[in-house]
Amino acid sequence: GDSPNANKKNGQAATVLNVGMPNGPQAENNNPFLTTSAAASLGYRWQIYEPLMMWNPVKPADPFKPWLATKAEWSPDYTSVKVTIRTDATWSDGQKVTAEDVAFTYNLVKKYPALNDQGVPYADATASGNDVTIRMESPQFVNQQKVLWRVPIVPKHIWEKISDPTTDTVKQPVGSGPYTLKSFTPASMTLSVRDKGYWQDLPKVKELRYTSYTDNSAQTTALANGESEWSFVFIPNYQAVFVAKDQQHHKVWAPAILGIHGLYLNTTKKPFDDPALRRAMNMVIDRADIFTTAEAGYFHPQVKSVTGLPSPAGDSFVAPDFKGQEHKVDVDGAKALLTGAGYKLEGNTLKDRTGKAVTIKLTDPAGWSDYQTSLEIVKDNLSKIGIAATIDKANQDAWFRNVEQGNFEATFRWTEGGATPYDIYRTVMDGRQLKPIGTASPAGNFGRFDNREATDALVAYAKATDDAARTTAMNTLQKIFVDQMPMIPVGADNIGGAYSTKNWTGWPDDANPYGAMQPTQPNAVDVVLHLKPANG
Amino acid sequence: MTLSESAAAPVDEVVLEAVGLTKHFPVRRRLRDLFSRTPAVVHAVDDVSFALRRGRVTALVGESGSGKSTVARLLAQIHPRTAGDIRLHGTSTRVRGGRRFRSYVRRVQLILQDPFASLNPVHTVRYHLTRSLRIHGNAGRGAEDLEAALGKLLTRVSLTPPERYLDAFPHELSGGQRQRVAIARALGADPEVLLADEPVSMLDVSIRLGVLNLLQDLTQRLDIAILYITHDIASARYFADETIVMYAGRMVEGGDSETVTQRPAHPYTRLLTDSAPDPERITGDGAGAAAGADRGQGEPPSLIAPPSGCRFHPRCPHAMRRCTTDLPPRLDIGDRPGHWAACWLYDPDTVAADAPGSAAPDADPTVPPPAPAVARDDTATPREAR
Amino acid sequence: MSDPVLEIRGLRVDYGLGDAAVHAVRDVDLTLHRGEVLGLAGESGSGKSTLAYGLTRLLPPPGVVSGGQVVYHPADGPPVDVLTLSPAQLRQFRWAETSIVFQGAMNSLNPVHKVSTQLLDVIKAHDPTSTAAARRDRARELLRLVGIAADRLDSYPHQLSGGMRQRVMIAMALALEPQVVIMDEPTTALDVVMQRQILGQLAELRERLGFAVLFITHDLSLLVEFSDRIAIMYGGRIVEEAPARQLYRRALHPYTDGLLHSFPALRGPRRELTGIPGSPPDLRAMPDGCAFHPRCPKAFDPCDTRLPALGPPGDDDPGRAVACWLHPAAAPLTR
Amino acid sequence: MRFLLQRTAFYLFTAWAAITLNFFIPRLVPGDPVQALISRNQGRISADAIQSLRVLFGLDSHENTWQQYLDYWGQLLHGDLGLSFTFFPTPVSTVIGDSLPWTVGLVGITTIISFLLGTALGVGAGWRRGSWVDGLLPATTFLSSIPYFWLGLVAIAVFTGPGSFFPSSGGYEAGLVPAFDGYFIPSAIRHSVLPAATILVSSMSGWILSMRNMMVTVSSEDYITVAHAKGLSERRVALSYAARNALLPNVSGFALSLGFIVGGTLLVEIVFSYPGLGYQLFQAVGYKDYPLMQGIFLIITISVLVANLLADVAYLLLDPRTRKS
Amino acid sequence: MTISPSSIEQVIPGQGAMAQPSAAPGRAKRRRFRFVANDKAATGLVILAVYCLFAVIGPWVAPYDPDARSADVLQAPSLRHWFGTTHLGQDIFSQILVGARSVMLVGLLAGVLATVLSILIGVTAGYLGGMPDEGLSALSNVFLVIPALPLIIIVTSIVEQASDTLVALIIGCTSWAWGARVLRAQTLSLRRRDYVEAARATGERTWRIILFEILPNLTAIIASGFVGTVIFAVMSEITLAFIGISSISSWNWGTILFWAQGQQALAQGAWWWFVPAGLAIALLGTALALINFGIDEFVSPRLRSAGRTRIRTADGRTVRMRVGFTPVLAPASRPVPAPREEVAP
Ligand SMILES: Nc1ncnc2c1ncn2[C@@H]1O[C@H](COP(=O)(O)OP(=O)(O)OP(=O)(O)O)[C@@H](O)[C@H]1O
Ligand SMILES: Nc1ncnc2c1ncn2[C@@H]1O[C@H](COP(=O)(O)OP(=O)(O)OP(=O)(O)O)[C@@H](O)[C@H]1O
Ligand SMILES: [Mg+2]
Ligand SMILES: [Mg+2]
Ligand code: NI
Repeated sequence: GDSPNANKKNGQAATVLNVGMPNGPQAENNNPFLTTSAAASLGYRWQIYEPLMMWNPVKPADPFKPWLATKAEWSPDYTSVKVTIRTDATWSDGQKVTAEDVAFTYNLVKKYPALNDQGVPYADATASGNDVTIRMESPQFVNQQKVLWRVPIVPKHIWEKISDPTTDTVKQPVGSGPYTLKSFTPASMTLSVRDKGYWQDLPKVKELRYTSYTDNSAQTTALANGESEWSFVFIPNYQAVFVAKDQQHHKVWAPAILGIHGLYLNTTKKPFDDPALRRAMNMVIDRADIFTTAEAGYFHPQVKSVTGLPSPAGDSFVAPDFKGQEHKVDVDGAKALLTGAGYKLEGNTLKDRTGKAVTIKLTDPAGWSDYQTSLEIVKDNLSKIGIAATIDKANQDAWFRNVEQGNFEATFRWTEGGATPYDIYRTVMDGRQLKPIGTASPAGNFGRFDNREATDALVAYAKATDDAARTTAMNTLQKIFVDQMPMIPVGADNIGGAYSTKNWTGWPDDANPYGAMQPTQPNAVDVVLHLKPANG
Repeated sequence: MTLSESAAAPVDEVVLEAVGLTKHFPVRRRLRDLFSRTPAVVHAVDDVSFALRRGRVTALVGESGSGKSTVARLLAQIHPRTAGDIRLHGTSTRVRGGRRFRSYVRRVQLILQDPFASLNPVHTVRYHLTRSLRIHGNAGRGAEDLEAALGKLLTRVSLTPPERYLDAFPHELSGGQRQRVAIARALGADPEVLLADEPVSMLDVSIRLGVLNLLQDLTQRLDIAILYITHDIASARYFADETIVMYAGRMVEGGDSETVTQRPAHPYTRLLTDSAPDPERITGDGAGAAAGADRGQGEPPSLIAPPSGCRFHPRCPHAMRRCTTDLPPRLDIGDRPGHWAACWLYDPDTVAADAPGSAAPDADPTVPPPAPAVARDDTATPREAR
Repeated sequence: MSDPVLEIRGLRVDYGLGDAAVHAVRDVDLTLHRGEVLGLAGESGSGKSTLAYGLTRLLPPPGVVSGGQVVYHPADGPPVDVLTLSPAQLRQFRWAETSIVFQGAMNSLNPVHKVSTQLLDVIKAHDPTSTAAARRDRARELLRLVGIAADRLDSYPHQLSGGMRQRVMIAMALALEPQVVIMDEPTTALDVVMQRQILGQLAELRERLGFAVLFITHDLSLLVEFSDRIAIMYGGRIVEEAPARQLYRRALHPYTDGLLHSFPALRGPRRELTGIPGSPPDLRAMPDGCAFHPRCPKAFDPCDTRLPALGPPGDDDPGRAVACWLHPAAAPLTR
Repeated sequence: MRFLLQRTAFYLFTAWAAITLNFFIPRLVPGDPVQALISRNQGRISADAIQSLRVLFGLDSHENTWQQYLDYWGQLLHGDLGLSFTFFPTPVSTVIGDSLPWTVGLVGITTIISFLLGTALGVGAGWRRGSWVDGLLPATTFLSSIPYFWLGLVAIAVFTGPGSFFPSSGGYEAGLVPAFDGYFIPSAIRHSVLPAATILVSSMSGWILSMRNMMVTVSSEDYITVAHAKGLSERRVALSYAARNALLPNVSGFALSLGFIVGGTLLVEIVFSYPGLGYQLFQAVGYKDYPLMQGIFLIITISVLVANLLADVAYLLLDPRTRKS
Repeated sequence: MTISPSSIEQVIPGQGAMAQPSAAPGRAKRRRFRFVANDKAATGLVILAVYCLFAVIGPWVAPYDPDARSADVLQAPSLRHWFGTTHLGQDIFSQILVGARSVMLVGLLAGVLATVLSILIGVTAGYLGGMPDEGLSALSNVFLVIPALPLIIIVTSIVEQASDTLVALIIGCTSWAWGARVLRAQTLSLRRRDYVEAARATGERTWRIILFEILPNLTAIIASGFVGTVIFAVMSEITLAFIGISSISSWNWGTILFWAQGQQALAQGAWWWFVPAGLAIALLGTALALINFGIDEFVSPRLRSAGRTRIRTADGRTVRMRVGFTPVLAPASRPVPAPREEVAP
């Protein structure tokens, strides 16, 4: 009969792409603005709804690629942007995409803070002809991508009828993207390609099948046996577990983005208020070991630069002073540095200037195994300079609270990520976020790093109206970071994925890093558009 | 330990007295009872009065469920009474728990019906007896005092040598031995009154005899007042000075044991004595049994809604109209002093007004009504052969 | 005396095997005649129940029948040894030929089935061809026989009083009109009035149906009144056997004598009660010779070494047998 | 009748107390759903999103707990369980509705099978002591001492893999749409075999044991001897007399285990990535999804209570002694 | 005794032995510990003792520091590493040895706590009756209704630093309800026992009655309840660690399994990573279950298989001892007599 599964078998490999995510069963919710929706969680919202411009997180300094908008012009102080909407795009119900729709979308986000998941302070958006002017309350140089790349454009004629867009689950999404939703079950969603009306060439992939596996190991297994062809998941020992299963086709690409992971030190706790000690610690921490052992050699790409900026995404931002300076493990150097600073290494114990043995408590949630492994390694490394470390496997909620309130000695944590290193440094050094110990500072500066110069540089960078001022501020930030080492950078966030070239080729890779590869990023639609049948 | 062997009080002094003792157990209410005014109760014991005297054994007989155990428990004050009074040496007592309860139970001790159940299987004989001595302050001062007191207690109940039994667990004792331990425990309190609830019903004839002899010996040596509850009417004849018969929660007859057993006045007592197995009555082929069966038809009455008037009237072959309506008072029989029965047959006016048996369930003319106040042929010789 | 219906010869019943075995019944010879009531009395633990269960092979583990014969003489057909029957044959034999009434009626009736179910399934098991209606009629009739209204058929056991339950068991025992009914202390839990009612009914039914009864109790006074013959057990053996009246008048075995002097009589002159001194023997370590000799007031020379055999007493009493050196039998046994 | 009324009152009270606890316990958990969501994404949600999420979940309004409690009851009485945080704005009832059938289907059926099979084997073992069924006991004891999840892991390691009949995870083949058709049903069954076997293996021995012990106890009851004495067939004695009575104490155990279906199998569902309610509860706890937690607790509470009530009724039906006229 | 009357409660030790008064009271004391002689109980106790021993000395006898990394990454069992190594080169055997302490501590502590609570609540409710009973029963029912494991997960996540002791306390405090219910039911039946009434009639105080008359008779139930809770507590602790909820810093078997799962030991083929821990748990569970059987069989004579269940009869047949068909050992030695001639109708 007309069972919904009847066509299951005739989905040929050459027309279907199987995407997987380890996110557990989903509820039917295709609201593109809600982080909690299945569409956002699995990423298919970007196959249905499109942003104005395409930005490449792998090469953050590259110019934006036109998408629904053909061009975007920022005001010099970056408080408003004028975008020109392409005229050949249509919604999947056949209506034309207009500037009205775009203005409506931004006003919608402005009106409902709950939909403003990027937290951009929009003022308003007005359409005139094919142009839309979007105004913001403050300069948004560092948030350009949040404005242009992160907002899915929705059709006004449908959304204006939705009474409460924050609780609407948008059962039948209508977007400008190449795909429409065909079926939904808690574990799998099928998207099929539009037959007409898309503004560029239709993708070769006729059907996208998203599967939400319940956990990492299920997802890994699916990847290994070819059930999943594209995913983003942590695979321990990925060479053996995934790649070796099909050497020829199974690939992992994990480019870094401008967001890092590292060891935050509480700069108010003695003796860690001493930059010399922090620098010495930095010198002995074996980032490469953490990269290979804890992150399976790919997941959090090693941060090599002393500035904490990952490569290649951060390369263009590195100050001339630090260009090419890579972090190396240097135990002797660290010891020398410490001795110079008045520390004594007695046997296996480091004594600070007051003669107290230096000990440190490393904290991270019990269940986060890569962090826990990292801490094990850090503990090992620190013992080389006589610092006795203990590892505290904390309760996740308590850890969150304690880190925000500054109740920790050292902890592994991430920074915010963005289009520029601003977000990294802001998370670590922003004096505007400085709160007394015991008061939460959710947005950053967990280590209570108190440095006016750094704060000023951050403000200057975000507000600057010319590149020179920005470069100066950036260089200052890097210098302070390297001198003071308020956080010891270890690895970067990656925005890649695991994939198979068995049926589809054309994936982004080091040779052609045209975009982020996570299936949940806006770039996903770009990736799919790049794919070609392997044997065709 | 000082058992009151040398007490100056005269034998036959009333120690414990029940006056109009009544116990109603509330029954679980059902939905429909919610709408009825009167709450349903089990009339377990109604208006029971008797006295226990020093050095005397009073037997309480009656069929199963007639309220004998309940009377004992009321007297021991384990159950609160619904109405009536309990007088210890003439003073009314009502104790609930605490110190006053303990001082009461020191004087009035209860031996429970079942020797297999009334000793805690996890404790030794020593524990049971020590507790009883300790609670009532009879344990003396040191360990030797206690040991001596224990030995004396066990010797008193003929469990000799005491060492052999002191550290035994109940399951290692025979039924008779257990029963004696239970009695020893009661004696440990140095009581004036012993309430013995069917102390022998579960035992073998030969063991049974031993226990009964022991009890009798106690009354004689220690001048204890004993309430002996049983439904073996023959043993009441042998071991009790006085016998009281209960039926469905009420006393129906009382008097000297020999008289009550040999010349029962109340139709129920007669049914009881006739039913009791008696080898002296060998008639062969169970004909006697058949005769008894004729009279004993019918089931015991419901105690929730007991029959009006005399509770026995639905089963009584001599029932008269008055029996169905009026509660019979105690009527003296007159053959022996103190022999009474609660039966209208012994009220000449009633008998004159209505033929006995006229209101009987299956009026059987062949059964002759008992002639009131006329002695039977067999001669009773009370209290001689022991 | 009529012919035997059940002959027990040299029956031995043990609990356990090998050295640890408790010999609860030892070489018992007993004959039950057609239509008679044979009383079996004795102290607690003397093996009465064991004998009853042993001869129907209903002993629970670790009981085993370690020897002897139980010969049943059907009304028609050749005699059979019950102990050699196969389980299937045994099932056929049971209840149809020999039924049992156990001590506690509450425990003998399955609490979750109606009285009718339990009555009917025994009829059905032995007469599968009968119609349901016929079976039901029979069940009604049976209940009426023991004086219970037929409308009680659909009651559950707990809805009946103790006496009624016991009567239901008797009705059930008679359902297939067996030749032999074994009753193990059927009335101990009941009060005397009820006991008499039931025994009266039983006597009547026996008159009408003519089955033989093996009646077990330790209440001698009851037996004397109710049975034709009485056998007395002590320490796993029959120590005396005699017609009821004769036994009561004159006990030959000192143990029987002790028993008779242990219970008070309701009527007649007050007798002296002497009781039996000492305590029952340990079945694991039975004294040599006559098991009763340590407690026997009249024990003399051979008693503690040689076992007296059950045989006719030396004097002229017919139909009696006793195992006591005071009354040496024709052929004394030594084991 | 009165008995039932009394039980019902008792259950209502228990339900009230349990639901109240269900309301308060999640609220005692530190941390809030927004943070949980962020920690799940380890930085992939920016700190700027915190406010938008707080607004979204309605956590910015400051009602006191008492007011929330009253609101909660108000909602409950309207059959409204609120909106899940994790799947915002999907109603909790929808989330539960999606996963409940899986749990009930897998665990419910398995529990019943386990009970039936275990009881049957227990009857055999208890009735014929020393036979092969009895010999099975030590092995089943060992199996039942193994943690569920570990057994599941081993089963996955041993039985699944490329080309194996048994899939290692999920409730059905990815890409299928739940429907009663020839594609979905076999797939669902195939996916349930391994988890079901795991539950079966580790839960059955409990039933075998308790049933066996009850059979042994009941076998020595007088009425069994009487049944034998009556010459009934072995089958009838074993089933209608012994097993029927031995079953009674197990009934309430069974009812209770039915009630625990939802709460007790979280681990199996986690290990086998089975899309059931236990897994949802686990997630809800992790994400501080109070509404979902409360909803699932409510389901568990109700199912335990209903199962108990059923057990009471079953007892009433099975055991005439409790059926006071 | 013959067919044992069903009224004898199986929980009362020695209650069934009324038939034969025994001559030697000296045997009495030994009876209480006789269950140790039971094969199952003995096996269980030995295993348990070994576990307890390792709980105490584990950290000292462990060949390696369980945290210490080494170059032998993810190695299969070998002579150097009996149970193999983890992805960090840690010795799994050492982890198991060191982890035993936490497991045993939590198990025993939680068992004790839950048992004490269940006794307090169950016995009090059962003995006092009336309103206190209603209240306490309702309380235990509520705790029964709330699913234990999720509750434990939630409560554990409330506290920041859940030490072993705290986890044990939490497990203990949430898992007493079932025991309380069983104890209450049993106390209800004991309360009406004659010996309790007798103690009251002797003048014992209430607390003494509960403590010395009732409790000793509940020993068996309490013991098996204790064993059951210990199993449950161990499983819960391990589960908590396995799903990464608890924040215990020390090793336990659940932590090992957590790492194995987190590193997808299965997918990597590192079976040695999770097999030993699982077997250790299963063995502990089995040991406790065996002890439980031992107690059960000790207490209920009916469960005690009386020696052999199969015996050989004299004519060579093998018969099983079973209810309803008593085996006959000797074959009929004498022939069945022929029917007598003079049978009269
Ligand atoms: N606690 C109670 N609650 C309700 N009814 C009770 C209670 N105790 C006794 N009864 C009822 O009171 C009546 C008298 O009981 P009691 O035990 O006093 O009789 P008895 O004469 O001792 O009987 P027996 O000879 O069988 O021991 C019975 O109908 C019994 O059911
Ligand atoms: N399972 C058993 N194991 C060992 N000995 C047993 C067992 N069952 C019964 N006995 C012993 O067998 C003997 C005979 O018991 P039986 O029940 O036949 O005695 P009885 O004469 O019926 O006693 P009662 O009058 O008390 O019913 C007793 O001494 C008893 O101790
Ligand atoms: Mg009584
Ligand atoms: Mg017997
Ligand atoms: Ni990460």
